[in-house]
Amino acid sequence: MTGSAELLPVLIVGATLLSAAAIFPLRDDQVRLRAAVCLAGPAATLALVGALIAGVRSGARYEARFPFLPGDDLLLQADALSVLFVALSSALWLVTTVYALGYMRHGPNRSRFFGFFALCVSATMGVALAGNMITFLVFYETLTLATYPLVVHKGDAATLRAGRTYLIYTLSGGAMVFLGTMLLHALQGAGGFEVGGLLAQAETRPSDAALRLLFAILIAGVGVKAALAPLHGWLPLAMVAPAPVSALLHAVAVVKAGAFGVVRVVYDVFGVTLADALGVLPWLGAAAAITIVWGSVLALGQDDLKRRLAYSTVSQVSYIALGASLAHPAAAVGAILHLIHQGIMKITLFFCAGAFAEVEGVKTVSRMAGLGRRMPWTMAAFTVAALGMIGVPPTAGFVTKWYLAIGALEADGAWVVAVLLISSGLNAAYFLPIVGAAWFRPPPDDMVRPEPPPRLSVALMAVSPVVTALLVMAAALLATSIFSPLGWAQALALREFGFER
Amino acid sequence: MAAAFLGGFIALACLALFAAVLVAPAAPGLEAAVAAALPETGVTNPVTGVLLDFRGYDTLLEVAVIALAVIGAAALAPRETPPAPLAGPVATAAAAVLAPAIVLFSGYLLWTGGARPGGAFQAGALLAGGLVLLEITGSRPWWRRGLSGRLGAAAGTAAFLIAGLGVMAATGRFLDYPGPDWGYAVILAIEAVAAVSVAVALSALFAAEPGDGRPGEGAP
Amino acid sequence: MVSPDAALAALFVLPLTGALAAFAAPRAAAALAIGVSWANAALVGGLYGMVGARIALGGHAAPLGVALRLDGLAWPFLALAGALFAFAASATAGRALLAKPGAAALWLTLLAGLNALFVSADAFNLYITLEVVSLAAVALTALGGPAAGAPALRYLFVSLGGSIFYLAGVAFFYRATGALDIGLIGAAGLSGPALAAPLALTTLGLLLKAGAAPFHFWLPPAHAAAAPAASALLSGVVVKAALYVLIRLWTDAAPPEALDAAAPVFRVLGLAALGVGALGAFRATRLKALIAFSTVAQIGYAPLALGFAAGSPLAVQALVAFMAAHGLAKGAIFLAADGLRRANGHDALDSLADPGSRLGPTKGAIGLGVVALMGLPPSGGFLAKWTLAEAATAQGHWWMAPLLAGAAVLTGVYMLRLVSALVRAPACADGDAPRGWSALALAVAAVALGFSGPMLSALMLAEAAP
Amino acid sequence: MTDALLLIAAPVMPLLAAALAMAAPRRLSMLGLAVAAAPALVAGLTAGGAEAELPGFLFGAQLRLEPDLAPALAAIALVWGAAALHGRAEIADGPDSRRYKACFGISMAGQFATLLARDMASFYAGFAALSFAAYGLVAHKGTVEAMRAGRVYAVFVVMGELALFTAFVLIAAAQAGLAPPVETGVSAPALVWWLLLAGFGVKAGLVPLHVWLPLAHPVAPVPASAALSGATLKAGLVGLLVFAPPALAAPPHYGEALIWLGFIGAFGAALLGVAQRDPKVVLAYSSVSQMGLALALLGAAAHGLAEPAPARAAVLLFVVHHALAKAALFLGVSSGAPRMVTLVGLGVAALSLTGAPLTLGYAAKAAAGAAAPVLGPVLSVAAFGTAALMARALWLVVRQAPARTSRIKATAFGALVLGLASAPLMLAASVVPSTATAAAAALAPALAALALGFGLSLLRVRWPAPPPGDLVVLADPIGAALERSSRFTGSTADAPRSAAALQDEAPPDEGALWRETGVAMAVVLLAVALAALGAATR
Repeated sequence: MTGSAELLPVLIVGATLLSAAAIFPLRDDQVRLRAAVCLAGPAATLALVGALIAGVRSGARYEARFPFLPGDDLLLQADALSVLFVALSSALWLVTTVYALGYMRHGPNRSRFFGFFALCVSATMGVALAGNMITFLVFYETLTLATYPLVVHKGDAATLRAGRTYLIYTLSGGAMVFLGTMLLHALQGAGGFEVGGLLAQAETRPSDAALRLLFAILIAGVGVKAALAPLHGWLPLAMVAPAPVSALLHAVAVVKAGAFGVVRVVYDVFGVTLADALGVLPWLGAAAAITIVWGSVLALGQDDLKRRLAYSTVSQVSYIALGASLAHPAAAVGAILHLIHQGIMKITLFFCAGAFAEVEGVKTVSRMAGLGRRMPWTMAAFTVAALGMIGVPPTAGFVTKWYLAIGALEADGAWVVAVLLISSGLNAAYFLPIVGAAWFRPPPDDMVRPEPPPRLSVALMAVSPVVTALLVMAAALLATSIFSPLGWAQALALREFGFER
Repeated sequence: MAAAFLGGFIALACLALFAAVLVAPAAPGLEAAVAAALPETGVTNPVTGVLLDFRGYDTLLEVAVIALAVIGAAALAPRETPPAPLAGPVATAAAAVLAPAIVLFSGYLLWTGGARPGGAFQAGALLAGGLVLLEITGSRPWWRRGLSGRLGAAAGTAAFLIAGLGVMAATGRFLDYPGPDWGYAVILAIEAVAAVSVAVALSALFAAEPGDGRPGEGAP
Repeated sequence: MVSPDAALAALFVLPLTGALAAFAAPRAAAALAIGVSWANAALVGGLYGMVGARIALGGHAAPLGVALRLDGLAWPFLALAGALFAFAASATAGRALLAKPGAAALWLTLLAGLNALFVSADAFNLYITLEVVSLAAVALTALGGPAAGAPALRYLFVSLGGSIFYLAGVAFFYRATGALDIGLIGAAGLSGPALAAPLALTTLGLLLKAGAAPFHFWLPPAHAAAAPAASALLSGVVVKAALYVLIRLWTDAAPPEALDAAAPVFRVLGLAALGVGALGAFRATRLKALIAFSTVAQIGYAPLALGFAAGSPLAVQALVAFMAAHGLAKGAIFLAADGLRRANGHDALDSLADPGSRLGPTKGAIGLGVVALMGLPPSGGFLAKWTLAEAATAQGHWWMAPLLAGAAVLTGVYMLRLVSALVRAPACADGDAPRGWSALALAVAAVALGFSGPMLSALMLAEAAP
Repeated sequence: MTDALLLIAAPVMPLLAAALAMAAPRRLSMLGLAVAAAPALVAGLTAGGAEAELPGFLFGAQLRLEPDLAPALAAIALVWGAAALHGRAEIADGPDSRRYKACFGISMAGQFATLLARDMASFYAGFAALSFAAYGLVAHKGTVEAMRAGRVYAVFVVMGELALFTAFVLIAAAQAGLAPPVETGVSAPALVWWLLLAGFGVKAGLVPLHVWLPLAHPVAPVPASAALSGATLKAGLVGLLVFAPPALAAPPHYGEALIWLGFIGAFGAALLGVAQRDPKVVLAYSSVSQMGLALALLGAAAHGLAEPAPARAAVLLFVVHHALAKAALFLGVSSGAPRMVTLVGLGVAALSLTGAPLTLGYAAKAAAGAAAPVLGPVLSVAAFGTAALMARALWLVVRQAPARTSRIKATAFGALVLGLASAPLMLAASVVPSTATAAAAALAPALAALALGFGLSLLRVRWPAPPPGDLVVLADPIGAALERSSRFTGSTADAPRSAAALQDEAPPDEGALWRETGVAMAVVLLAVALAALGAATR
């Protein structure tokens, strides 16, 4: 142990674990104490992440290694990519906690809920900080397990069915990652994620067939969480979870871990050059493109708001895979950016959906008319995020799509632009009518409003989406400033991935 | 049904194996080695030497198995019910005559075990026969009654353990008897206690009954 | 510094003395059993530093006397038994069992037998320890209540039958080599029928005693009927005793070529167990039956791993990890299942509740236990699967990797019924239930075992060294 | 320095005013929106050639007010300001007014940004803000018609945005930078031109992308219509000028297509417009017609029939003229001034649109004719159409019940009319016809239209209107099917009140005959034919 260089990644994962451990034993009626503990965790984590960012920016290298399996270590390290994801997770964790404190104001098992919530973030942090495939696998599976109790939190029959589907999908995905990790281990021995690709640095290159198989297995494994069609079936079902969980699932934890995995596999396990040479990237791109369009088409027909958002996630997350498959720096910037941008946009949408359901009892698109007048702030946040999803400037979604499109054109992938256009059009088709109806139509006559929640709850549920919506705007408005993810993404594309522009 | 087929198959396979092994050459046993090491033990009967010294540990565990049987029986059949006495002059007279003889002869077996075939197990078994005889005639000796009866069943193991630990004080190793003279004395002492203990245990097992078919239900 | 002689002897002297004392003083028996169980756990912990020790009992060296040795293979099993006994004794289920007359003495005798078995280096001595273990286990099973009588009796017969086969095998070994010490038997370099016959007999007997498929018929009824704490021990460590002897014989008494030749049989046996156990678990409607069938499946990993262990310490290491992970996890789950049953008065999966919301640790124990059973990282089960997959692929058996990966999903699917029953369990207003901290501790240990890879490697190295 | 601040303040002030309006619900905040147009107006009048840079904004925003764009900015700022002022009286207080003000402010900011932005990202951001926020102006009333118009508008906006996005990305990829092509001189691929045409064409009312226009203008509140027609349409023209500039070589057939589409718009809209009976629809068609002329001029430049520089100048002059005139006309529909004052103001605006001497319109048409001589006859013919439309619109305004007087509305209307009337003073000579023939030719359409209108009114001819939105009617079944399929967005519970039922003083004449429409169309066609004959024989 040599001081903070090893300590910091461990501390970050540890802080999240510790807060989970502190929450679990609390009784359900210890509301204030739990709120304090729930907020202290993210706050402490954010501080640590801040230190990490400062360190990484100044060129420090963080690495903590523990012996784990025969011949392979558990390795936590902070490179620029992980820092990006860690920052996203910790920031959104805080916001979501605030929201969840307003949302989960009654019902049993709240300590369990918040405990697993923190555990879920721990696993995400671990996925982000994983320095090799084994470590990735460990946290990837932990994430599956930590999320399950959240998905089935309500515990009714429908929820349990959805949870079952979720588990079977994700466990199978985990099995594929296990297999891929095993195969990687057999082909390459112990080794961490490397700039330019772990496999690309092998002295003796394994056969192309083996490498292609490995790629297929690993992508299938992470593709389950990333909801790459046809492995996306669980995601729309998982929206039975409480809104904060959906928000976290779709924006940060599960889906994003999968997408992050895709990025890791393409860039740091294979390396763009090798993956390109193997000819596997077009297949990934095609899968992502199909997912993007198919998810959007399905979203069109959904009346349940959260289900519509879920299909939208299916579609949007695949932008990341699409960008990663293009083997071009600008597209890589787009992919990495979307990791962040999709997160803040989708979390806003789910926050809003939850608030609509809790405050006004509105759960379906067909009953959203007139919501703008009654919940202007929340609806404004929803509007901003929806425009972001479509890619309207000045929102985060525009920046992503811009870089993806530029990258696609420069990589001679004009068809990708077509996919982006179709997707954007469909996004508009399933978001704009909602926005229009909410702001400009009168509410339905047979509106039955539930008992209004306490004011504090309503306030907490409104503050979170507004904050994230501002982030959505800021990510674009301040795109070139030092605070924006764009700078990181560009630096990553240039430095980490070995591109020269 | 499947189990029956399986069992038949296994039996046939075993027969084949036995045949195969029995035609294979046998290695020389350990008789020579035992004979060479026997003087260290203080006994002259090689069987006793093996049982009480060379493989005394095995014997300790075997005595423990017997105690275990009693413990198990006590757990499952908390009350011992003496069988209905065989009332009658023949039985009573036979018991009166035979019991002292049995005690005497088992004492002889125990003593002679040091040099010739005999020893604690044989003596204990014989003594148990005498005890059973007494039980079925309705006279249970005091040391077969109540707690002491149970403790008696455990006494053999206890004695073995005490002896093993006792010699450890001298030699530093469990069950390592210090020299031929002491060794002989210790072995004899263990054998004596073990014989009584085995006898008590066996007779206790004879009397144990899972009375109402609800083992262990007597517990609070 | 305690001498190895004293320390190793203490492994059976301590619990045996405790057993006698418990038998003699029924009033203090339960407390005694708990105390001795913990003392034993501490003792085993202390023995870690003595791994590699070998003593000749009574000062008589191998061919003549009985040798004990504490090697890298024995210690994990000792530790497993130590942990299980200590936590199970402290758990509510354990205390309930120990309160029954005679139970404490049986408990400690079982511990003594297991400890003696794990350190024994002598084939005949192993037979005696197996007997001690079997008889104590049968008696503990029978304590489970009226319904346990028949399963216990069947268990007794199977166990005795297995012992006979084993003893016959040992006799043949002695006939062929003139030795009972396993190392000496191995050094004799047997081959042909003289090797095959005793190996086949002992293996048959041990598989019977372990309840490995296709000899598993007796196991689910016995484990389901026994008192929960007894089930925890039976499933957690008693079946492992027979498997441990199996490993011993095949790795120490038989040359690698023999294991190599028998490997396909072991693999088939292992796969059959996985399938049969999963099938039974899918059909089970009662909690304990589900868990018991999952034991049948999990035991299958032992022959499976043995099928790759020829000349591969890695596979042996995997085997050890499997046994330890399953033992801890299954112990935790059985103890937790008792908590659920006590809280609800029944253990029907579809109508469990959570009286007074006191079942948090119990649920946690089951959750973590399931994780370890499924072999998800970072649990001990994962370590085992990874190690086995690595050993198998190193030998060119690529199919093992997807198989093991798939088995995790399969386990997950049938265990999911249990987990979702827990999630669904509504909190009742009031009621009482044991807190289940012991179960949780065991489950945490099962998960933490995943980080024991380096330690296990070191132990295996110590074992490989002369 | 202050100029740079002015440039930044131009788009920022409306945004701040919008935010203020969200917070302060009173009418006062609408005044804030009017004031927020001031920096843009001042910049337009004084800061031509100024530059500003916002390095941290988007991909690094570059603002620059081209000197020749400055008058356009001033005019458009005046339009927004007047519309905001008018709205203070027109838009009732309430939660809906907040929404209106927010949309209004964002649209305004977006428009100013499109005029000032010199990098594609900022331009696109401004354009998108304008397009999407303007939905709130179109759909403000929330009636069935308004929602339908909004829906049509939104569909076109999204398609236009996608086309523009693609075009911009293609440009950026081709030249590896975000500056407009005119500054780099890099000629983009042909596809880019067509995409730009489609994207900006939506906004500029290019046939056949104009259909949203006649639907949107009548249902929007009066000041919103004024802003939409007077200002937002110009964003499309300016966009084409900046990104598909005449100075660059256009791909084959681009110029021809633009010319023909422009002509069809210029004449077709006139034909359809005169038959309408809502003055705002008539004015909307007039806008389509006028925009058609401007687009045809751009097409001529692209086709090599006009010099780039004069063409650009002419288009920009046209922008100024049409912005002021059309906004004044729209506000005149509900001017709040006394009836006679209103009529005089409307007359000035209408005359200007027909290109009567001494008006800004004359100067614009003259500049266009000078830049592209081949367009001369067309312009003359089109003037008749315009005149007919103006006559029809004025007639309809006269017939409708006078609006309640409102000093605020009157001030807004007056400001626009004054602006329109005073602008020629700055241009001095160019508004005066050089010859008597020219003067007569310029006056002829107005006189002819007056005569025609007078005649028709004497004959008491009434004609039924073809449905506003013409082509979109063809798409209605598709739209209905779509709506059925995604029925969720509608509040089926209660249908909003029909705007037609509330607005139309005269009940719709459902039993009327196409005969009358046919007469009207024949008359207009005859006038056009005569003018064309005259122009050809000259």
